[in-house]
Amino acid sequence: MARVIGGLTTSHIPAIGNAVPREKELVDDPYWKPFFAAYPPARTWLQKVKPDVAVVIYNDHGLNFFLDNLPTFAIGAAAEYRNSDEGWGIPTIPPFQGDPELSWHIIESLVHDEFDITSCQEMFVDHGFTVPMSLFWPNNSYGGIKTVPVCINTVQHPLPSPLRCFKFGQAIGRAIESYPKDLKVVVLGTGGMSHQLDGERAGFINKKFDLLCMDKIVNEPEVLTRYSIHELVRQAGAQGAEFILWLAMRGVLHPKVTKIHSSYHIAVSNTATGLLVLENSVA
Amino acid sequence: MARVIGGLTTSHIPAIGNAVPREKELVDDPYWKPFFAAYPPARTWLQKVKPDVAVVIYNDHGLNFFLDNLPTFAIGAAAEYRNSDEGWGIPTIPPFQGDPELSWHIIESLVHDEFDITSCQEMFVDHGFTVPMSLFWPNNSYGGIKTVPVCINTVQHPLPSPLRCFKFGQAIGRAIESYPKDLKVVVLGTGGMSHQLDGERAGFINKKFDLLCMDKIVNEPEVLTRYSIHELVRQAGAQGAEFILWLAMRGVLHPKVTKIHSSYHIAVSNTATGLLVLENSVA
Amino acid sequence: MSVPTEVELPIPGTYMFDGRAAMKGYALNKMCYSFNKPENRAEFVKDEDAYCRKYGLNDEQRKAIRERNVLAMIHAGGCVYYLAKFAGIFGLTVQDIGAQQTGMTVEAFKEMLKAQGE
Amino acid sequence: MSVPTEVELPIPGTYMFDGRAAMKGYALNKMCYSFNKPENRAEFVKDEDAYCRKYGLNDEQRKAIRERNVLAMIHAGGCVYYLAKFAGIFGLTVQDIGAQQTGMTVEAFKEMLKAQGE
Ligand SMILES: [Fe+3]
Ligand SMILES: [Fe+3]
Repeated sequence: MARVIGGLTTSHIPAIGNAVPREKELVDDPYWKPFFAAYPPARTWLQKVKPDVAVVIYNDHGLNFFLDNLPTFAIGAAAEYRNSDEGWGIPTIPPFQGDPELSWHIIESLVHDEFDITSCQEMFVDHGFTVPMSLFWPNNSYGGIKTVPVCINTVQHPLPSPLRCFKFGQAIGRAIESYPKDLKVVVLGTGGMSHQLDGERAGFINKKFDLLCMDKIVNEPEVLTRYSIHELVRQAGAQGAEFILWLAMRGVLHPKVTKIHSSYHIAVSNTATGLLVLENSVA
Repeated sequence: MARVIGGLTTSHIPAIGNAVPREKELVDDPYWKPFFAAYPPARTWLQKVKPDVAVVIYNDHGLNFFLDNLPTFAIGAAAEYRNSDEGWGIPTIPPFQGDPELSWHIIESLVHDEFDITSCQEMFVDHGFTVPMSLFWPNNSYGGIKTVPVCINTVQHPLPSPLRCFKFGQAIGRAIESYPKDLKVVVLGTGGMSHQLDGERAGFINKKFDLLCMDKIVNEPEVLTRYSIHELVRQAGAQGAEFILWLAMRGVLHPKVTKIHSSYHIAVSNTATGLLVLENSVA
Repeated sequence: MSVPTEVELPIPGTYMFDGRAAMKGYALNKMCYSFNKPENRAEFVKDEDAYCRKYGLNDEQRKAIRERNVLAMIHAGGCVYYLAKFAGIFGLTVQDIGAQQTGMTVEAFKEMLKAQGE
Repeated sequence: MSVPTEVELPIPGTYMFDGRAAMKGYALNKMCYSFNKPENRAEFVKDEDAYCRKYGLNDEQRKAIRERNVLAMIHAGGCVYYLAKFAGIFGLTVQDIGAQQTGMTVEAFKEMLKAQGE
């Protein structure tokens, strides 16, 4: 049977995407050093556990989905995923391998569990997906990893609640662990932490709330699922609502996990960045 | 507050769409007579109750949605909806008026109630939507009626279960009846009854099962929500699974309803046709 | 599936268009979906080979299209909702394709439909 | 809403891109979404007026675009995820538009961000 071995979180902002190819040179840059210095332990863990599949829970920022057909929960079911120009000439990187069979297993299980999924047999993945993959598998070394993109709406309200996203993650976890192939799966929750791009409150960051989130998500995630979206926006900023992606990731994991590594840093571009490596307890 | 005054069901097959403009001449045709003769009582009821809005629960047959972005539950939120060529030069008819404010109220309420909606601010409606509107408002006299298209996936398995569709309807009912404007709303459930277009079983019709459905849906719909999709396909044919649209319609209505009119006929084109007019009991 | 469902016995003569079929038939269904637009239907009619190549149909799908064989299209992953748009190009109705798939004449197929009402 | 939620007090300086905003801003957001394609960005740069007309922007939206005024775009129904693609045409980063919206210099805005880490 497939096993979820752990989960990772990371910010995914485009500024990081631009920096990633220059990591070797930027690792000593005062601005970037505290950011990049946090990643080697996560990569070491990945090299140790050797996952076969990454389920990537992210949000699309207006590349693949528009308001004419905007899903709450969308799951990719393609053999391959590509990135594309997002409006500012983002470079294209090698394609990501899909696992359509696993995708369909997850979609079937979720619809059975009363989640109303949008399935995508062709889709572009944006920086919400690609930046984390490039960060965890440096120099685009993700070629051997199959991926399942899971996209949650954070563009247009109503967003799904923190509780619904957590339950969604739990259902994905059940789906994966009932898949008959012997696969090791990691789950990525991307985006966050507190940040806000628009309005007179642009630039808002809430360190206290972020640290609470990073602490509670480890073994008391239910505390965080009690927030409404409105309260989450108040505490974490308009785009900090991306934290629902972390909660979905956490739902996929077992009730008790071990924190292998964490890091928090203010600021890269307009955002507080948070990195977590959580390992599933053996069942 | 808005009130759901009742619900209607009807088949929606393209053959009917072709016949509708020629109704006057076909009403005496031996093939069409039993079909068209059933509709005047439904129209009389509509003229009596004078609805302001029609919530139309239908399925898209590959006009607006493709497999690259295929939602389970999609709700229109546009000011206007148009039909379009569906591949065989279907004539375009006057546009349908939307009610985006009501649409958004419904979408917000549904997401709050843990339904994972796809919202569509621009969409084409196909024969699943247009044929029923033309049947109930002859000569395209639907100009004064605002509409909310609600599209359920019947194209690709997994389809949402009969039970999930019924609950979805119940949640739509709660949403409508919490809308602060004083509107009279009818709900249409389109498609069905038993039919099958593909495979060696093409042409399959199951009168006994259809009559059971038409009977039980009035005041014992929970009996029908116990079917799995697989069993529904077995009993009603591959496209007879469109009956989930009727169950969603029924969910919108109150627990007890009065049957005003019903009719069942075999066959138009490849399908058994079923017409129902159900009136909500006053709360 | 997280909760096992009932044993799903096959339904004779019936094909579920599910993920397995959808993966297999993607190119074919995408081509048929394109027939929503009259200009695409015209382009297909003008040069069927070129149009099928453009959508990357495999040999099985190409053969089924060439032979207007609906059952073969379904075996190749076709979904009837999209295939109906292909059939429309040739003016074929759902009764024509029903007759083809059941090996009946169209008249016999219509009689069979009607007889189910008795 | 079928179940009443908590009273949602406004969050100062923060705009929820919800149905109300989305209805208002559809044309503007659709235009900005089109900027995913380089050829559309080029077409916009070549004749801004014609491009805005093509997407049916209203006067308020047209003015906000003309003045590169992000807050005005948001008031006109713009969603920042799409607007970012507009800003990209002029090489503006999220820090540039953050500074613009808060009335700071870009340097001061960056300092403010950093200071929240102390
Ligand atoms: Fe983001
Ligand atoms: Fe249909």
